[in-house]
Amino acid sequence: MAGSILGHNSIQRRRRLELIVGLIVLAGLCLLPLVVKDVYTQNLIILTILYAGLAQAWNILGGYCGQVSLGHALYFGIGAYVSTMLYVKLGIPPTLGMFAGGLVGGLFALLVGWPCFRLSGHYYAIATVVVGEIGYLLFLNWDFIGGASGINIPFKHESLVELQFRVTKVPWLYLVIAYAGLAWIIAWIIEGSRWGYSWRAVKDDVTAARSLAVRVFPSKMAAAAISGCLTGIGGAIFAQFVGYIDPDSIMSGNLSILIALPAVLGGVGTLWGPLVGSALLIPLKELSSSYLGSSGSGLDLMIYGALIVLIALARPQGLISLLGLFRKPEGAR
Amino acid sequence: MTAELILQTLLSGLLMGLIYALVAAGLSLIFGLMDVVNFAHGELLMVAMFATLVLHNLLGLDPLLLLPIVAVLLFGVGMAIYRLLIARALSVTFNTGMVQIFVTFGLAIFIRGAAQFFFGGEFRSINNSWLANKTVALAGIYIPLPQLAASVVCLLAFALLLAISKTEFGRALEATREDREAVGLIGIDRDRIFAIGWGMGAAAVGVAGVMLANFYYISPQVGANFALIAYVTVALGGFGSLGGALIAGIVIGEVEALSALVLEPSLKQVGMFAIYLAVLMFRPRGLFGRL
Amino acid sequence: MLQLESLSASYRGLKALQGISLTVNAGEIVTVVGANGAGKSTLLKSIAGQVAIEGAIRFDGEDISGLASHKIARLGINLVPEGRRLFPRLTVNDNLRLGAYAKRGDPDRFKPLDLVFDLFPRLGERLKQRAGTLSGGEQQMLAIGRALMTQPRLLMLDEPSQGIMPRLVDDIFAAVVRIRALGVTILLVEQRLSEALSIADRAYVLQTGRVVMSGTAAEIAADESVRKAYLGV
Amino acid sequence: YPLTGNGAQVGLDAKAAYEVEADIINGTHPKIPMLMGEGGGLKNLGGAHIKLVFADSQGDPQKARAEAERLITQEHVVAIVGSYTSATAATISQVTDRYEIPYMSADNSSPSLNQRGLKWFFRTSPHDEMFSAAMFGFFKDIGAKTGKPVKSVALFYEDSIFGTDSSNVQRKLAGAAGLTVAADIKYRANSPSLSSEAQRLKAADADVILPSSYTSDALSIVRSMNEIAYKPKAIVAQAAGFQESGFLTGAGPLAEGILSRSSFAGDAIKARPAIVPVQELFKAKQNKSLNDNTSREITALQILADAINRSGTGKPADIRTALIATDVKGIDTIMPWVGVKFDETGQNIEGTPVIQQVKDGTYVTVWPFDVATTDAVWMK
Amino acid sequence: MSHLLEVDKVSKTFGGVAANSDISFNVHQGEILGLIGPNGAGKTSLFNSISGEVEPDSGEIRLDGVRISGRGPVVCARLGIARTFQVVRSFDSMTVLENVMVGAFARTNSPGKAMKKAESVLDFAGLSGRVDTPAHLLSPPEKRRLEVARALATEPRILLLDEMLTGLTPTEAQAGVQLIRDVRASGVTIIMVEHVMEVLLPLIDRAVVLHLGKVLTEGLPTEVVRHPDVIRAYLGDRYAAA
Ligand SMILES: Nc1ncnc2c1ncn2[C@@H]1O[C@H](COP(=O)(O)OP(=O)(O)OP(=O)(O)O)[C@@H](O)[C@H]1O
Ligand SMILES: Nc1ncnc2c1ncn2[C@@H]1O[C@H](COP(=O)(O)OP(=O)(O)OP(=O)(O)O)[C@@H](O)[C@H]1O
Ligand SMILES: [Mg+2]
Ligand SMILES: [Mg+2]
Repeated sequence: MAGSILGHNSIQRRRRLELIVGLIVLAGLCLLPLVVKDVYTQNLIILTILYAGLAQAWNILGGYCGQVSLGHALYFGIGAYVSTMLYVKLGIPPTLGMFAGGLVGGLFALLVGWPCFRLSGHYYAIATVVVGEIGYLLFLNWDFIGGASGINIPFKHESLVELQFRVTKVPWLYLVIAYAGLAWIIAWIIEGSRWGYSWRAVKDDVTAARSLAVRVFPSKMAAAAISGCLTGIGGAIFAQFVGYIDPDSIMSGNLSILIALPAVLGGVGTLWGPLVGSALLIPLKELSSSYLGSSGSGLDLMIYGALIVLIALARPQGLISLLGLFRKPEGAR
Repeated sequence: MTAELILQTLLSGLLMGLIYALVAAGLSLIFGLMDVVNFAHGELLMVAMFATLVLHNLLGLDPLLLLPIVAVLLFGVGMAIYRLLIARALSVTFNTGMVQIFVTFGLAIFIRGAAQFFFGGEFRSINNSWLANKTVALAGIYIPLPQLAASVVCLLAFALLLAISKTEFGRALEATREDREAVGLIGIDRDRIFAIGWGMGAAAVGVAGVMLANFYYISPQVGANFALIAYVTVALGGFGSLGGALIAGIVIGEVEALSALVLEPSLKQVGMFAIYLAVLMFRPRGLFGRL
Repeated sequence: MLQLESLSASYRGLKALQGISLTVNAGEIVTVVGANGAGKSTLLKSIAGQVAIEGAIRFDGEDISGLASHKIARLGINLVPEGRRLFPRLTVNDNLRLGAYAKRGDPDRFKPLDLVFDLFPRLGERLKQRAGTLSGGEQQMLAIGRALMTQPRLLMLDEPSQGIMPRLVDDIFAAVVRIRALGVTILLVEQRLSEALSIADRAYVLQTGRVVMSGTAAEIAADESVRKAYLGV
Repeated sequence: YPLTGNGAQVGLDAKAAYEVEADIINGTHPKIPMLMGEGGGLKNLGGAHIKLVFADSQGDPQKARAEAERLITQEHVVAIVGSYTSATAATISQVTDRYEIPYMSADNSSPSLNQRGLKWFFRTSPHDEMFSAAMFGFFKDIGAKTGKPVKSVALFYEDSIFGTDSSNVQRKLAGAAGLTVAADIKYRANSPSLSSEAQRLKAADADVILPSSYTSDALSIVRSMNEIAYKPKAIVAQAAGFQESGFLTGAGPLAEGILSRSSFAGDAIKARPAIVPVQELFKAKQNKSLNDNTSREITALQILADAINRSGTGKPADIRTALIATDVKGIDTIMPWVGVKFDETGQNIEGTPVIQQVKDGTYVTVWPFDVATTDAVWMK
Repeated sequence: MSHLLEVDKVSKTFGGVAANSDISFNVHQGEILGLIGPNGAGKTSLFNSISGEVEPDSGEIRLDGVRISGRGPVVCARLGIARTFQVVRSFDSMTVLENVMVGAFARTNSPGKAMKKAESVLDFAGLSGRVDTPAHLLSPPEKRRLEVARALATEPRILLLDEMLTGLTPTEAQAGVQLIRDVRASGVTIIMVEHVMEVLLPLIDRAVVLHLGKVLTEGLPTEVVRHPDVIRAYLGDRYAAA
């Protein structure tokens, strides 16, 4: 019976179910501001959802397409700088600027992909780290964009278009929900489309994929563009949210890993993995450093590190596998 | 720019390059020969440096004398890491590659936290060793002794590792990487082989740590300064090639030194990374990579 | 020599073997027959210690169930696995010599090389070639040669003729007979039933993880239902 | 403060410094001859105690911002003191302005911070322009005194906000003073090797090297210079790493003779009698002497506590009013400053730095000559 | 008679090893061509050239008179060449249906159409009961069927089968043979490599024998197996008598 409502075969059924659950989750998130009033928790939720979106963006390239990029901070930083520069220098509001940031981020992802997609395995991973690092160093030394001093986004006046809010966090909450929702829905659409199939095929077996007329390089480039673009938008939002950007905080290699980590621990190449991963990891990281970090003992790092190890070992298929509902068919790899 | 300046720069590039190679040697073994990305490599280096410091303060022995002790210690650490974590990471059937990456990444954070916990964030140095701050002059060129010693040790370490990789054990290690299941069928205990491999890799890092402690400061973060360069060195040399790592280390040291001389020094790493990327464009498997 | 008692094995809850009991006597060639997915490979892998099992495996009267695979190999049980599982980037020579790795310290450990080159002269000609670039048949020879280097007492072969050209198929069966003549006990899994049954002493028939029939090779070969089910006649 | 990461030690020391000062304000003990030195809490608030809440910025602006918000909304602090790196100060100062909470910057020295039109930002310590001005003032005086004037300088600074800000001011001042900039070297922070950089310094061989570095690179560069047997005529550091105890012990003999600007003169115990007892308390806690940073932190909290006391209510707005009205004399602090008095940007205009020199492993004050405890060893 | 596929003087060497040298033969529309020869004769290498996986060093391969060699696997697949692999390659993170959909997307952009196509092909290949099984859980013969289904989903004109019947019991091989016949009946031309003569000979219309990278002989299966060189190099003694 359920079958007839949801679709005639298992794939369609699963996809419709996912969409419905997605909408429910979205609705649930939208109600959050009614429940959570304190600014600190709101902050935490905003970050978590932002990272869910970023991790989803990473997941498109790293998860579905299997290109483990450890240089996503580059696209993040570029998105942040583009929108911030547009705003600070030209007065273009970040609501527009973030799309420009996304565009440039996507372009750079293509630029990086062009040479790097010829590399395989660890060579690719290290090359992305290096590209990210080069970007970081260049930005650090580029005086026009503030160099190491970064850019301060001054608070001018309350404005929705310019994403300036004095103390309230609620608009931010909705903005990141929209962002993560966008990333999620893009992933959902792609998962069921030709591209999604191409990517997963490329990830599993390039030779076989090619023999089935999957154009490997363009597929990877498409994944990179979408992933870079979404990451860039995320960077732009983050810049405006924090109100200050400098290469150290938004372009470092650590950030690249932090973008990838929720997707990997949550469940790589799955629709829900990034969300679940961020929901656990980001609050844990923030809370432990807030409450344990102030002793300066390194205890928070120990706990955080140990947890990553434990999750990776105990749940190699990702935390998502704990949630039976969206589990891939038994024993899927 | 005088000839002397250039010569001096080339020399420090060479010495530094050999140090990079020494740091990369262990990584090359673990990364290249066993195909495991070890993101905790820099942290192992840091552990070795702290071990040197602690033993130096405790026993009053010169770091050079501590070399075997730290090497053995790190050998044990490497074996333990393999047995406790990596063996498990390898046995998961599910996206093994990523699990490895993030297990070692988590381990790195953990070790860094632990170092902070036990030693605090203070920068420490060993000043009263035999070699500390000593320099000899040769025809107007200055050769710092600690770096010179490290370079010699580097060459020795590579010779030793190369010799080991040519032994039957070396081939067993390679075979185990090729097919972890199948080696059991011919009576090879893969966990033992890999544990020893990790031990050797970590011991090599231990040696690097001792030599570095002679002239570099020690702090919980110090590993990060060398780790990225070590990855680039191994990838530039090509996975699976020890000789490649040695040559790549020298290339990177020279490129760094020269670009610091002619470019803005803050951009010297860009020069070194750019060379790496350029090489990869023409040789996607590094200079001498087989994998 | 080898005795299995109600052996069961499963992959992630899927039972691949259920209550297998089977005996191999010293000096025999025993063959296991069955359709695809019947569990033949699983059976051999269980004995070699590569699959988690329940039940008992006795080798020379000693229980070896649960032992790590390299320990079982050191006892003299050896498997030439399905798909050969060579070390493709190592040379033919290294592949062979690694077969004797467990016997380090034994001065005679490379002695079986003579036997291997005698059985498969082709390998002797290709010592420096990387195993991965050998053709299918040569790889199969190398896999058997590598197993012989461990000086096995029980040699298990999983479909040694798969992907082998007709001319070599006979060579391989001939080699199996010769190896037995040297005192090695053999447990053989083959899809070329008639050939396998013609060299075997005894046979077991496996169906969906259970032994459904056993007897001398001649009896099995003559059985009407076997001929129908597996020989397509 | 960064309690983890490369700057961790700085954060840990700062924590101790604040705790010491809070104990002085709250506790009962013999009177220490300085402002708020009687103990017993805040008199005007019925002896209320100062309660410190620490938060770890990890040197990350985002984190600093979130923690500042947490402190304000969750812990209901009435003011924030901090935060070492300029990047974190940038976001914290935004938060405090939005929430209208006074922000007392203890040790950020970036001149741009107080020029952003922030209403709730206060800084007791001098900033880089004042510091660098002091250095060049010192050059003039010492040149006149010893007859060995400075003709050229070499800038050597890390590629961070601190390094670039500091060098920008120095470049400007050098130009104004008619000195040649013989080398202008921006280097990569935390490099494994600074030997090429040392060679460039050697090639330039300026009269004075002006480094702006944190501890790690301070150690690296003096060692690298030693390796190529380069003994610069003089090094005058923009404090930071050069003032850290990790540098002094790590560099050992190599640190000897290095000059550094400082806002603190630990040896000026005659001019500032409060130093001795405070020093003792700090030593008991952290097993090291007060330095440039920790002393500034103590003073920042002291001034803030005084303002809270004078506000009479402990409400942020009243504290701000009290801060604006602050006029403390140098003698009431442990600092060698003229005093503490904020201008309209929140900057203390009476924070006058000193120049110190390493002698036998510790810093002694050599300039201004009236607070100096010894003569400078100048260009041997 | 028109030739659907022409292999014209194709050569390929791998670092000194001449895997194929100067190979020429034609394939007719609608036939089942057997490609046989000793291990290492160059059969798989030739498949790689035809399917575009590798570019021949010299020579040309034409489909309907259009050159396809050297134009890459994607173009070849678009033009109607599909293949299976000697060592089975499946997309292990996907289900059977999803695997086949990858193939179906070669002809359509619509997920709905691709799914319908995949379902009908799976039905044809006898895998309709396994659509939701993850590919890596299939048994070897099922995996080979999956490869065939996936290849068929690209709507090929020529299907290259590399040892697709290997490792099957004779009875199972019969079922595979039936599938191949059905495929041919649906209008797809087939080239197949196989070492099991008992299965192969009755199935094929014609055989091309490779040896040491060259064409040794070609002709009807019954002729070919009597060729003394073929017996000497490939079949061995037991066919000598037959
Ligand atoms: N690694 C594995 N994971 C999950 N299931 C497996 C695995 N290997 C085998 N199986 C399943 O176990 C059962 C027995 O497989 P096995 O390989 O032992 O059969 P077999 O008789 O050797 O078949 P074949 O003739 O194809 O080699 C099959 O249903 C198969 O699908
Ligand atoms: N990539 C390669 N590098 C080096 N040699 C190769 C390569 N590919 C194939 N060869 C060699 O080319 C020859 C032909 O190989 P091919 O795989 O085409 O044989 P085949 O006829 O398919 O054999 P089989 O029946 O055993 O599968 C072999 O000698 C093989 O070693
Ligand atoms: Mg089998
Ligand atoms: Mg082949």
